[in-house]
Amino acid sequence: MVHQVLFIVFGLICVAGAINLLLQRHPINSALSLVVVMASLALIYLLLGAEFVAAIQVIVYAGAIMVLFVFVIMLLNAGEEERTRGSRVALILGVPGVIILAATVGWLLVTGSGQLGSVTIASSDFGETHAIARLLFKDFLLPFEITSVLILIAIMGAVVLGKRES
Amino acid sequence: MVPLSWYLILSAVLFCLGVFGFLLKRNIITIFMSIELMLNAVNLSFVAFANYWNTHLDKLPSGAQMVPLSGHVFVFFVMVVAAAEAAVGLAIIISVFRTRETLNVDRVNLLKL
Amino acid sequence: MTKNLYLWVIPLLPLVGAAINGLFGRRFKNAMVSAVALLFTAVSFGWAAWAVYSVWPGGATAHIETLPFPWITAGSFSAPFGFYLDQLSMIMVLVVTGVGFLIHIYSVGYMSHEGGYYRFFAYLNLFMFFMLTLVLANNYLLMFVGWEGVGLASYLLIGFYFLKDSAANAGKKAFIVNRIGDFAFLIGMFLLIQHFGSLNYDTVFGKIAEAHFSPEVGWGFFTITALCLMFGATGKSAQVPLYVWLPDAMEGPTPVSALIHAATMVTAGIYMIARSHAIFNLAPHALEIVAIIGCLTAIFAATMGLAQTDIKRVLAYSTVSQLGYMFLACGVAAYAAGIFHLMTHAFFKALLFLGAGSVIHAVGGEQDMRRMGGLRTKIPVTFWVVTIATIAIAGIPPFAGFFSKDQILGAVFHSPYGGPVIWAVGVITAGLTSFYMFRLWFMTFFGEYKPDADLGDAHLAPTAHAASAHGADAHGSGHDDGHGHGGVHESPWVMLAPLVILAVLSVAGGWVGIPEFIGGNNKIEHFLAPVMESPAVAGEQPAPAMKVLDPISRPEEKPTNEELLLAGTSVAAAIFGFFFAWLLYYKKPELPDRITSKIHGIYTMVLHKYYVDEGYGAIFVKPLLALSTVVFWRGVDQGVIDGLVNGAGATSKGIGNELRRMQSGNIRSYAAWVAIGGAAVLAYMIWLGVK
Amino acid sequence: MDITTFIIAAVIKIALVVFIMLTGVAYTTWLERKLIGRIQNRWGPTRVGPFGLLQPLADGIKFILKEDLLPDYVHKGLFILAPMLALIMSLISIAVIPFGETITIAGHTTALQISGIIQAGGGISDINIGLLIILGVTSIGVYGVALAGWSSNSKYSLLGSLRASAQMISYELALGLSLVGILLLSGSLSLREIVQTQIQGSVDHPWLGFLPHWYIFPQIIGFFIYLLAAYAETNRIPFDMPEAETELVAGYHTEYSSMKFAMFFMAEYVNMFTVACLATLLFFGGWHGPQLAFLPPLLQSLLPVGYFALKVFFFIFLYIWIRGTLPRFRYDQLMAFGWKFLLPLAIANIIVTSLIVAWRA
Repeated sequence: MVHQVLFIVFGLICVAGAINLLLQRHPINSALSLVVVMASLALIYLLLGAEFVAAIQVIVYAGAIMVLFVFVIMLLNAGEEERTRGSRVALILGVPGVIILAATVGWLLVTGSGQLGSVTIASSDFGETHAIARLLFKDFLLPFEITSVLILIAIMGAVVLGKRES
Repeated sequence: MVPLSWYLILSAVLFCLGVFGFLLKRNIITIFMSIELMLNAVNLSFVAFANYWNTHLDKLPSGAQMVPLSGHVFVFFVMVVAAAEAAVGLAIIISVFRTRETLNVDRVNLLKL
Repeated sequence: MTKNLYLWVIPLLPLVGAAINGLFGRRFKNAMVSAVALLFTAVSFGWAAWAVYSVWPGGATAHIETLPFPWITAGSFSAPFGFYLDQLSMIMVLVVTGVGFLIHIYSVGYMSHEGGYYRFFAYLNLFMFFMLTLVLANNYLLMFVGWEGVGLASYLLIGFYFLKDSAANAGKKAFIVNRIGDFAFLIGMFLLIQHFGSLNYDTVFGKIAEAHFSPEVGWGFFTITALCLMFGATGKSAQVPLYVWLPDAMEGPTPVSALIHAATMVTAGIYMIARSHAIFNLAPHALEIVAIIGCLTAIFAATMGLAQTDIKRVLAYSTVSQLGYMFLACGVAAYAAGIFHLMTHAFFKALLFLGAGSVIHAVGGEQDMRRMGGLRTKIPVTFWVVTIATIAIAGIPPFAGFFSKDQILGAVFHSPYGGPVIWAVGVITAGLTSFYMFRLWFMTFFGEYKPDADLGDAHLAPTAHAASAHGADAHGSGHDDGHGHGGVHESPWVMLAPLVILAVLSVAGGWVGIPEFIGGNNKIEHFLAPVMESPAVAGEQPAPAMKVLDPISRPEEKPTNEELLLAGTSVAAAIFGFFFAWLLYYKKPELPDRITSKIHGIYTMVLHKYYVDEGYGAIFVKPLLALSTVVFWRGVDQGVIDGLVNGAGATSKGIGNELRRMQSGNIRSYAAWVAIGGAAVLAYMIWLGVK
Repeated sequence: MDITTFIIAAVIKIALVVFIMLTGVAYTTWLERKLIGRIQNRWGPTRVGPFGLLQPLADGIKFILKEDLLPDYVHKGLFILAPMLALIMSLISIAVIPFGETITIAGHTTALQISGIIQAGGGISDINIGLLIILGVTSIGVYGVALAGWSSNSKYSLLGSLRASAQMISYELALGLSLVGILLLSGSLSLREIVQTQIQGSVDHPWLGFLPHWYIFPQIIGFFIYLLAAYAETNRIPFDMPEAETELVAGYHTEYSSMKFAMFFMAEYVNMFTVACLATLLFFGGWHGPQLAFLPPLLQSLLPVGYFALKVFFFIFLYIWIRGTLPRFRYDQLMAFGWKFLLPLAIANIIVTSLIVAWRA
């Protein structure tokens, strides 16, 4: 019961944040809406027993990636969004397509809900850092190392791209 | 006891909102944020399924293998990729802004025949 | 089977030499190149000799070695890297490595002033590799590899002076004509696979022996297979109708002509037929055709040789003619005699070619005999060895050629496929051989040396003229740089030493086959008997028809004076040939001109080699070119294939032209496309799930 | 423990801790002024109350009563939100910090930690990832500074906030990495457990036979990295570039006045407390200290809290001491120091520590 209430509360905050992201015309408001979405997602992760993921969601997403966004917005002094005619394809084809997609998936999930069953926190040590660390450094060691190389390359790429050409 | 489908519906709603953001917003930074929103939506379903399979191993199709908590690990990887993407993407946005003095994607449309 | 002889080393060594010279030879000094080439060939010869010594004299079964890894495996069919050493391949491998080694030595002197020295030796070693693969293979497929490989090496070496059009064309001609024969050979192999499921000699011959095919049962199959194999052999061994490439092949350097186009490669067809004797023995009609082809080739080539003035072309026609003899021997199932002649021919024909090379070397690249003469005193060593070889090929006892030729003729006379008519043709050919060989001898070594003779009838012999004017002096042009026009001179000893060795062999080589009626015991036939023994005979119940085909069952109790008579006839023919040559080209040198003007028509025809090349050109080459141009190139290739490709290109260009409107450059439009695509994929998956 | 008692206990604990914390903050300002005065050979505040002890109260009244200016052309919503965000985030960190073991009042036993729960078996359950939560909350705190500067629509503020956020992000890395050594040694992310391992270790095998098993001894390099990074995180001298009065007037809070300024001020001091608490917990054994058996039980149960407070006070004193003695860095020096010295050093420290841990295992 408590779980359901908490889920509904945070889920609604999430959706509201996401909608606000769309509605706001100023990028910094959108960015803050996204931070809200991410923070409440972190809380939903906690409801799912994923405490480590929740923590790094806050640290990495809200604390690092979104700060970077805010930073860039501040740096470029991005103003209100312009109203341009833009893409007809996106409006005529894209939006209905996505709506149909969402409707289909939603209908499937609603009708299939009974078969799926529900989610609960099975044991207190589920999602603990120890277990994830063991997975990361044993079973997924190679992908882990590769992603570290990836992020190193990304850093170098960002430095090169961001450098002002002399 | 929250039904799994609630999480999935939330995930789908967030994802579709991200797609809408991509389709409708003009500011390139906001579009980029929409992508992050979509990634987060996917992460949510990863985490939800990780929890789900932890308790519903009986529902696995026969012969299928399940590493417990692998959903969490995937989220970890998605975050790493998202971080890398944010670094490079924002650097690209900065250099685009430098050369074209705009953040409106409708004005950055030279990549065509 | 008891001892591992590492037979694979024998062919591999020349390959290593070829690889070293081919890859790095450009940077080597000439001495280094020849050292590498000679070393690997010599070791290969030594190894072969050791291997032969180890299994000597061999039993009824062959020594087989198979490399431990498979080569081709497809379904139930498999071809291993297997090597096969029996009496037949012993002779072949010794001839190939021995004569090959001698010619390598000779080449060191002969090629010393040529460009592409390393290339020459690399090709030569490559040829050795393929030839040894051919003779040592234990299945037809591996043999075919060697077969094709020697063709390749031959192509490369004929076209060695590739800057010259005539040489390049001669190389192409040799290759293409050979391909025709190879095609038949391939079909023959396919038939064998279809019938026996294998190409291993053991399996095929074993199955033939076990199954007791009677001629009635297997008639069609064996005849067709044998004919296919035979047609392949006519290509490689330059028989009618595919002999035309060999005379042109004289564009290559002389040692090449000696090694490939006289001693070894061209005998591959003979070897192959001898190897397949089990099949041929069951196909009497095929044998008959082999005999007829051999006989025709022998006489035609001999007559063509009469009128040639280019020293190497005379020898080339002589080679064709002698190969005809060997074919004839095979055709009358006297395989041992054929192989015997193959061996002696390898000695004396290699000697003749090398001697001719020495002569050409001496006169500074001239190949036309009318510009020679009187060289007897100027190059005495060459003169003597060529004399020995000439006597040997003419068939005068006790030189090598006599014994082998006599065996063949004797066998022809008695064989059901031969008979007196073919025998008579053989004897006439022997006479002609003697005539044109002594003609060569007299023209080259007697009379006066006339290097600047005016070739008045040059217009009559366009090919010969072309050969002497452009082709033949390729050697000389390179050669002159080193020596200038310093007059006639004897060749260096590095060239003469192989000549002397070959001369000794030409004299003594025939003594291994002294027939019984003179008091010998025909060692070579007994030596080869285990191989040539028809498997059918080994079976318990030879079919009556087999008996006739079996060469061994030749009546032994023939009176010896008949044999002596036959031998005497052929010797008489040879002496007649000598006499006429002496008469026409020594005693009364003006006589030939008068004779030719009398029978001008025939002479011209002979001089133009019966217009066979022209005939082939008109019948096959031109229609084929026309067909290819009109139907295949313009019609099929340009119309259909290019049309399809261009049409596909044009269509996709048109579609792309329309679709490029999608590329608006607007990211959000692209996102919309992606979203729609994703929606479609998802919808499809859902539909699949619902279904 | 049912949910009602849990909520009641939590609310009481929150109220108590916030009250103590804010009082502490107030008197830290007094202490700072006093100490710096002495360092600079002055008296410091003396007029309000004995030794100027009522000075913080007077300051508070002044902050509340002053006019709350809202300049034109600021981004209103964010301008108001920013100081609240800063203060809230700094206070949230306190929630996971344990001050001691347990305390029993009127038959109710409770953990000396807002997020601690007494389990049915009597054990204390802590949040497993306390350390990560503190790091996460600190990283969210950057938004307060960044938004404040941006929404003020002023050049000084913007520059200050850009400096501040860049500085905080940069030093957060070194800070986080300096703690990995501790994690390797203790094998836990729970603050309570980290302290327990130190206390247990002091009993079982003290360093060199007599030193307490505090992680300061093996992790001396980590400790100094932590200390330097923490000073930068809290924007204290010598790393107070964001507010550098001489350059930027007052950095990101130039445009703020009255209570909103006070919130930033309080947030800074609460952050100082958090950092000091963390240093105490991670490096100095937390509430570990000699047991004094002759004291009455209540005092004995409060004794660990006393040790804890003492150690925290030491760090606060250090802050003030350094502020009184060291000059300010230049901005590029600061960044170079963080990225080119502290970060590599922290990584080297991790490598060495993990090698030793692996070797001992």
